[in-house]
Amino acid sequence: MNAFFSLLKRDLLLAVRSRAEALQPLFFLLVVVTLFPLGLGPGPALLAKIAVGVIWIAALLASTLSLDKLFRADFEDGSLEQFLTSGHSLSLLALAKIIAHWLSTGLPIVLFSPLLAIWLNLPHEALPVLVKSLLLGTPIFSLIGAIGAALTVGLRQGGQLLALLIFPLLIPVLILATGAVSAATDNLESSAYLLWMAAYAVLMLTLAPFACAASLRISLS
Amino acid sequence: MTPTRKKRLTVVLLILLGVSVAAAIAMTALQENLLYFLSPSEVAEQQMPTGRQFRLGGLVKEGSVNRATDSLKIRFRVTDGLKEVEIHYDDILPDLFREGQGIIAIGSLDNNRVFQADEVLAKHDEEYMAPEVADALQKAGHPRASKDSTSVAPSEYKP
Amino acid sequence: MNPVMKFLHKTGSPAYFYWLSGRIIPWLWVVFAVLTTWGLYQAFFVAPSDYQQGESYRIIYIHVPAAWLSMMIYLMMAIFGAIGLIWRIRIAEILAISSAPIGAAFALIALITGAVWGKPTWGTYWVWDARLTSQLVLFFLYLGVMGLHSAIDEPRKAARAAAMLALVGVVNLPIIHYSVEWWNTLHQGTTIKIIGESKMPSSMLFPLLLMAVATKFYFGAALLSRARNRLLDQDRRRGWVAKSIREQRL
Amino acid sequence: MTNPPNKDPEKPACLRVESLVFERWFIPVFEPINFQIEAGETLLIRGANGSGKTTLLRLLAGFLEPSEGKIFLPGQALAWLGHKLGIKDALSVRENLQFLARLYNTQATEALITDTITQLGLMRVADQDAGSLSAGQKKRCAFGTLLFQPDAIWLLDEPYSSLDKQGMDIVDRLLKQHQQRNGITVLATHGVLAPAQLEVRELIIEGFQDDYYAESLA
Repeated sequence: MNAFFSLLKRDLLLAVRSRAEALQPLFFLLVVVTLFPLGLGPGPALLAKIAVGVIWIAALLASTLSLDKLFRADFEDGSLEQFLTSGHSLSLLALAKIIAHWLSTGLPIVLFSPLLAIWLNLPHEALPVLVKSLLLGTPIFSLIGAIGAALTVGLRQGGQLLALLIFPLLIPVLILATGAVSAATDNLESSAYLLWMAAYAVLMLTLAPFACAASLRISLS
Repeated sequence: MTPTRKKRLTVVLLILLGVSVAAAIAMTALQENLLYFLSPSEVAEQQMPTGRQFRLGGLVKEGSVNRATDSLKIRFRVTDGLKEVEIHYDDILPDLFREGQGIIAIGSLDNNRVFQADEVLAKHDEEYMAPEVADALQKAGHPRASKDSTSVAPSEYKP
Repeated sequence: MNPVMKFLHKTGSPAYFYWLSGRIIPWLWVVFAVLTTWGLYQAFFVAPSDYQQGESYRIIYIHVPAAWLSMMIYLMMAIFGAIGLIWRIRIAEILAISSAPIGAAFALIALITGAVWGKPTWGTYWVWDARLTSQLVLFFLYLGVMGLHSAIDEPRKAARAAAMLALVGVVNLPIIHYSVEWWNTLHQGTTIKIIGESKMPSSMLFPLLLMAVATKFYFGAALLSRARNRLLDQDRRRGWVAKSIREQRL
Repeated sequence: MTNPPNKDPEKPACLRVESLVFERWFIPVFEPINFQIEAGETLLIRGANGSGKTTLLRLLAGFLEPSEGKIFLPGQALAWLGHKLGIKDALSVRENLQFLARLYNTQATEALITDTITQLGLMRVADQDAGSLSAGQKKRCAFGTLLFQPDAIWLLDEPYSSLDKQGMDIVDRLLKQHQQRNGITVLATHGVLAPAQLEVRELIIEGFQDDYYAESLA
């Protein structure tokens, strides 16, 4: 288990060391969200209507952007080979990398979402549900995205292919989350949606590390 | 027990644990009734504040529809068998909108408790029937519309 | 070796698989041809017209079987892929990757016929109906699998990566399907469901079942033919290919 | 060093390979390979470029699955040193070694790390980022993998590449110590660079000759 924590610590240390690079997904998120009022006009009514979808799709794109780098560095400098021969369960090590990715990419998105909600005039009673949905959704991005990243790690143009692979798989999260937040805006109960997301998150938390480890073995063969 | 078998056992146990936790959460989610809309009686019960956007669902009351001649404006009442709500709408209605039809309206109450709708969705049924079968049913006194799978009889409401 | 493994191993040997599939394919084509002509005849000349949509509903006799088959093929692809991954049987890998294009084709057929059908019923070619939307997502899943397979050079590694993606996809497929259903009732109330689990009189249902079975045979024949070609291409330097050529048993 | 008692009983105490074949693009990379190494022996794999030396090592390390044939590995762990060194450029030598130590379950005590650094002759650059090191220094840093896994099977792919005289002496010393500990080592080099005064068994690999595939493998 201490290999798990030392890998987690190492990855976070690397993320802190290259702060600019680590925060790129966050800047991407802020920029993409600001494009919408510029593109569609600042009309508060319109913005309020599309706020949820815009924030969530931007969060999805931002997470995917950073997933390509998740295993690429370790693949290229040989660390992945060390993980494989270290005798530790590869899925445990993969989980450590996934958590590190979530902490360095998913969490900032959750923390900055209130700012995005204000920019897009999201009704303030929907804000708590937005944050909760992101808190549940971004880990799923990292979990499912890690499988895609593991499958495309050795490829030249892995990035675009990674997006094509995982976007269809992230549709349920997008639907549940936007359902939850729009239910909250329409003064309806949103806890059912969030519970479904939690169930999906736990399921992915259970299965994704194993799939990710198997995919890494395939990519390394 | 050799280490490999022990490792494999922990993996199986972990997966079982995770899947059962996920299933448990899903079960509780199923208990939560997924309200797509509020009925007129719920609107009355909850004294919905004016100006708060929400979805109102109900059956268009027979004879309550009157359309303005010069514009798209339309006024009708929606009922769930207990209470009624007046709805004002000023846009193109879905093609299947007619009296007795179930609808969902999205909008908010104005200060004299009239529901200003921004959007009205009509619900369809999905039966397929050869023409002669449809006529037979009509004659036998089961108007096809009433078998609308999303009818809004009050009994269906879960608080 | 238990019987299952022996069977898997036996069909696993390329020469045997090649010979066996060679014998089966003609029969599959024959049955497919018979069932299709009978089914289409029933669909367009015998089945009554629909009280609401008149004749335009008849397209379901192509749309529904194609949609069902595209989902079934994805499941088969995942199963073949799993066998290929776990027991490293090359034939299973070949069958998995050969079924991807067929599945994608049927998903596309389902989408196109769905759109063509949408025109008379809704006046637009595309309706974000629950089934059409999950059909579209299924099509993207197929593109993902084929894209990943073509992106990796070494055939065995490409097949295994694609198989893993198919497995991840098949676990998510039901979740995607239900979330899209849900999304649809959320935003549009319940709209007309094109594929009627709804009550269809038997006179309309019979041709549908006929066509559904017919398309399965098409899948069998097409899959085995594609698998044979891929196997031949992969083993072109192997002895048994030379032997088959010499004995004109290709 | 006999096997620890709780290892799987059916695994023998030696590394054996029987008629090993690996196909890439459905063509074998090398002629079928057979060999057996006992504890304490060192196997030197020689062969021209592209003869499959790295492929064989990757098969032993478990990165690749054999197309045919069998590999019998004794129970203990594997230490891998490939062309790619597994060193993070953004971390310092000390941090890299600390991580590697913890990855291989050794207690990453201060003393162990400093001792390893001195053994590898990297005292001067211990706290410099690994990215700023020369190829030879980086390679030496990667030897930490071996030092932290004394009783594993060592699999080394071209250990001498990009090393200076002093670096090569370090490799020879490590290999000697490993042999004395009855450890198994398999290393691949192409021709000129080989361990000095170390009693070694040799395996020559030839790339697959017969361009038309024999009937036997039909």
